[in-house]
Amino acid sequence: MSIFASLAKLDRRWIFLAIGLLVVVPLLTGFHIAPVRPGSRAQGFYDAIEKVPAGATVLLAGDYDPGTIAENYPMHLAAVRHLMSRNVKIVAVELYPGGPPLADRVLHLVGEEFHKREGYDYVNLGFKSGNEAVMSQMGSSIPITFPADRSGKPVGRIPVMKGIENFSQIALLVSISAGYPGTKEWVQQVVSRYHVPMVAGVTAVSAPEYYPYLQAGQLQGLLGGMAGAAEYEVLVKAPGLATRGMDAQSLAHIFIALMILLGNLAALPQRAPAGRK
Amino acid sequence: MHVTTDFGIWISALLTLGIFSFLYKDNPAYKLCEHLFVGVSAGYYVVLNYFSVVRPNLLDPLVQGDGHGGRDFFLLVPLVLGILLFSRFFPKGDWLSRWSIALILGVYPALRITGFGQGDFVEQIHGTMLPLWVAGNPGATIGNWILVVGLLTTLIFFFFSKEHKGALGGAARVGVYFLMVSFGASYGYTVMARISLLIGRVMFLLHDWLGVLHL
Amino acid sequence: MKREVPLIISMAAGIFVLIGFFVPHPLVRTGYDKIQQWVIVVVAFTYVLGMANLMKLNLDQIQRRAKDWPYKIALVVACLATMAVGFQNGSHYLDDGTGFTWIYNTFYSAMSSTMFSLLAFFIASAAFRAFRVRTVEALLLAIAAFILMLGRVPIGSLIHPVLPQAADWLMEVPQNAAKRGILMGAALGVMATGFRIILGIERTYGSEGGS
Amino acid sequence: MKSAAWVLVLTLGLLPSLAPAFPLVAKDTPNDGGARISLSWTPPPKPPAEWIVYRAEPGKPFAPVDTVSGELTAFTDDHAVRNGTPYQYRLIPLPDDAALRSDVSSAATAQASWFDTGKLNVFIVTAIFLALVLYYIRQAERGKAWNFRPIAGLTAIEEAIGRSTEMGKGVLYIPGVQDIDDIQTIASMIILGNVARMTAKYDTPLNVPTPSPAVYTVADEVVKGGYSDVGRVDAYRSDMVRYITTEQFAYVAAVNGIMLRERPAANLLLGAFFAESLLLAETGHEIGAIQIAGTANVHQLPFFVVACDYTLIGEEYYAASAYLSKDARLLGSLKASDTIKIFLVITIALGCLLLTIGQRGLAEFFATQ
Repeated sequence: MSIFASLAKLDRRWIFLAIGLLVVVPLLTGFHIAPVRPGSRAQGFYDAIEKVPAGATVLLAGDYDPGTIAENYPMHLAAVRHLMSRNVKIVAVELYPGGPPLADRVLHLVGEEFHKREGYDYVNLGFKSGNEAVMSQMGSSIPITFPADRSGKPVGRIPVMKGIENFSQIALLVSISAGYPGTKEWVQQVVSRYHVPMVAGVTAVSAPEYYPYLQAGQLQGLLGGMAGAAEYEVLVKAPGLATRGMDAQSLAHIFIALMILLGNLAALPQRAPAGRK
Repeated sequence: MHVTTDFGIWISALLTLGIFSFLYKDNPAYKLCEHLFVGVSAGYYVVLNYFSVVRPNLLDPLVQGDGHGGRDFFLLVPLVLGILLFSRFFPKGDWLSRWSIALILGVYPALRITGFGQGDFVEQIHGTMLPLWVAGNPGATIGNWILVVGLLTTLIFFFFSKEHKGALGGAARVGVYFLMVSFGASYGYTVMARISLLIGRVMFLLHDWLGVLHL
Repeated sequence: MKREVPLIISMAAGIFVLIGFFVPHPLVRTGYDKIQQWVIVVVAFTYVLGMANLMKLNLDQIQRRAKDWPYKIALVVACLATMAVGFQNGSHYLDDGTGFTWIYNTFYSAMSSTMFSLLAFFIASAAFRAFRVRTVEALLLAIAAFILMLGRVPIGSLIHPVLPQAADWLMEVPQNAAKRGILMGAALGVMATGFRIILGIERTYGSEGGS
Repeated sequence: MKSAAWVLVLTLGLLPSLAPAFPLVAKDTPNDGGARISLSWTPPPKPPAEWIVYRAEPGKPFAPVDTVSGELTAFTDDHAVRNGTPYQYRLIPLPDDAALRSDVSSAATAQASWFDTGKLNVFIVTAIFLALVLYYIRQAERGKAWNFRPIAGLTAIEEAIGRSTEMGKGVLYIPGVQDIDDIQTIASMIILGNVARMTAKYDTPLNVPTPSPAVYTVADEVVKGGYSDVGRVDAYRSDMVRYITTEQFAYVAAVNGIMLRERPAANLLLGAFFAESLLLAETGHEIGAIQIAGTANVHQLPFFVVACDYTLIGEEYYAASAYLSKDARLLGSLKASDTIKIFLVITIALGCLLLTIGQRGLAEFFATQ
């Protein structure tokens, strides 16, 4: 009882310290708990990209900014790696203002790895303001919506854009998304309307909202948060940042679960009979 | 251990720690970081929008044409509407900015009516129409039942024009249970998301800055 | 003029875009495309407006020596410096090695990712101090949260091999059902509101009542 | 390759088909803006590496328009197709093999459609719903009233204010962190008006920290209005509503500070909340206030449900503002949503039953892909 009572008065900065240590220590020590096992929705993401024939073009929407880099960047990187390894052409767009430099980084990094040439094998068309209006307008004309790539080069002079008129020439839409505008809007404005197959890699906060889309067949696959990214990294056989983070992630989850239990135990003594509903 | 000598990374690391200092308590370092962040992002948005939208989608086609000699003079419309937005800085011309806002207020609701109607409504009806008996697959049969019952009872919970009593009340009760399970799932996923973001930041500090972590 | 023109603009643009969804004929689609191209540009201007608003607000506060005014100076300087460097760099402003990219990486990226990582700490503390299982509803929520938290990370299969499967099933079936209910209800709300706005029967505080 | 194609162009119209060919179907591409013709075919058992698509308009010879992969079984021609001109098509294998040439298709004419029939289901559902919205708004304007079920969280507001009065403490009203153009914030202002009437009646201190100057202006007006509605303008004080800051975390820090200093007995968190929901609810829980929360931001609801005494969930939150405001537009929309939900429940149940007995028609009607 006295333990519980003193627990209830615990300064929350101790909890802050604990969670900080639980993240730092496993990363530093390389402490390993269990291997990552891919789930069915990550497998769906993987399979959809496997189905894209070499030489076809995918639209890669990188709708996130540094705020969620830890979740979205690893999946973005792994997806580009998967696409480039299969010699699929990539047209990248970003509807988050903070997105273009991140997409650039991913495309250049992996592009060098697979000896892909910017403009011939991939292009970053950059940012466009207007959210849903941009998506909807791309259905009419991608070159009119994006007259130039992110450094101002007209799309008419970019080889990879040759023949790309609208979504009819897009084999797959890969959405890496942190919120609005993102996966939900691509589904609403593009998937059902133009019949483009789509997969999404999203932050864990938003992932549960997309399950209805998966079940209805509007999405072929989904990566939810860093755990989803880790599963996908395992599938493409390139374990990276996300896989590396999973041990710390596991420990922190256990800690939070314990906190919920302890918090309720600590509250037991004060649990007055007049329990309000 | 190999601490970086990159000036930029040092600044990033100090800003990171400055923001983390909020955990101890609100303090000047945190406040400074917060204000710098707001200032930098506002400036960043302006530069980005100029080079990504205003120039390629407005000025170039208006001034240079589309490369085939044709200039799109219709683009004078958004140019004027864009400039009118700033009329709100002048008390007397304030009402003019409503013209620009009106365009936005017309287009987005329309895009959303069809977008939500198609993607979040009609297609979801289709997705929920499931066979209630899948021969030889009891798992799928049970799953389909739960999905259909869960959806219908959730909809009934959000039904307002009748008091939740009797059968309706029972169904709404079940709907609440489904809602709670879904909130639990969201809770779990939110925990996951927040922890991941911290892991990402710690990786930056340990790897990019201090060089003690090898990825 | 003050009331009617905005109403007409909203209604015309809204109806064109709405009809354009169903009618592929060029007579409708040409206007539909133009309107969308325009709105993309106008939205870009709102970012500039946002910056101008911010400047005005903060310069006022500096002038009045309002609370925390020295921080506002930092804000204003940061904003102006970022713009100066960006426009100085020209259309290759985002290339590797430019000053603008440096500002993005050093300031924008670092601070934006740190801001949200603070939440990891807060969520831990809230789990301890403000997650009370007092009702059946809260109990269900807690159980689902536990299964998901443990089942979605590698440690789950170590605790029990059924955990990851249970987490998957929970996501696919019961939570999916409720999320779809919410989704469809929200869709009705968005559609009704959108319709009222386009037809001008929604009073919007921002454009009329408020200012 | 180019010269080979030219030879073909010259000879195609002249040479009679020697081998049994396969049929090629050409049709106007449906549901588009015109200028496109769709081809489809059943390929021979062993298709060639590539097909050259040939096209002819009346009075002119066949000419190649495109080369496509041999595996394909369909192709859409959009190479300078003119609406209203009848075109004929033919597929020639590459490398050429007389046995693999297709028949000449019948003539097809491209035209622009006035209605995309693939969107018929969306059109019908949207039109029915929107008609219902208009109908019920009209009804509500004519004074028609419906009975709505009580919402527990809403009834609890009065109870919470009463308790604050008994304890001699104040009520803290937090309207979310979005600006006034957000519908959730507007709904929050409606509820605030009612809360102000109650605090005026009971003479309970009210505190409304706002996240933007615009919200501040509206909230202040609403509160003043509430106090004058019950004849207590004397009890209204100008510092009840305050503008804090637009910065998310700074706002939270300030509001948490208010909670810890002033220790209100009731916390009303009604509006659009994001990551700050858990921070606010945690502090409120800590000081032992009765907490009533409501938001349509689904991802934040779990944090409210576990830390608050009552939570208005999603649509309940909007419904609450409709109840309280008695606004015909809101009530009418609410009634329309309810009506369409009845249709929905029946349709889905029916669709499932039909599917179970093998009838796919109804389910397929709702397919958009």
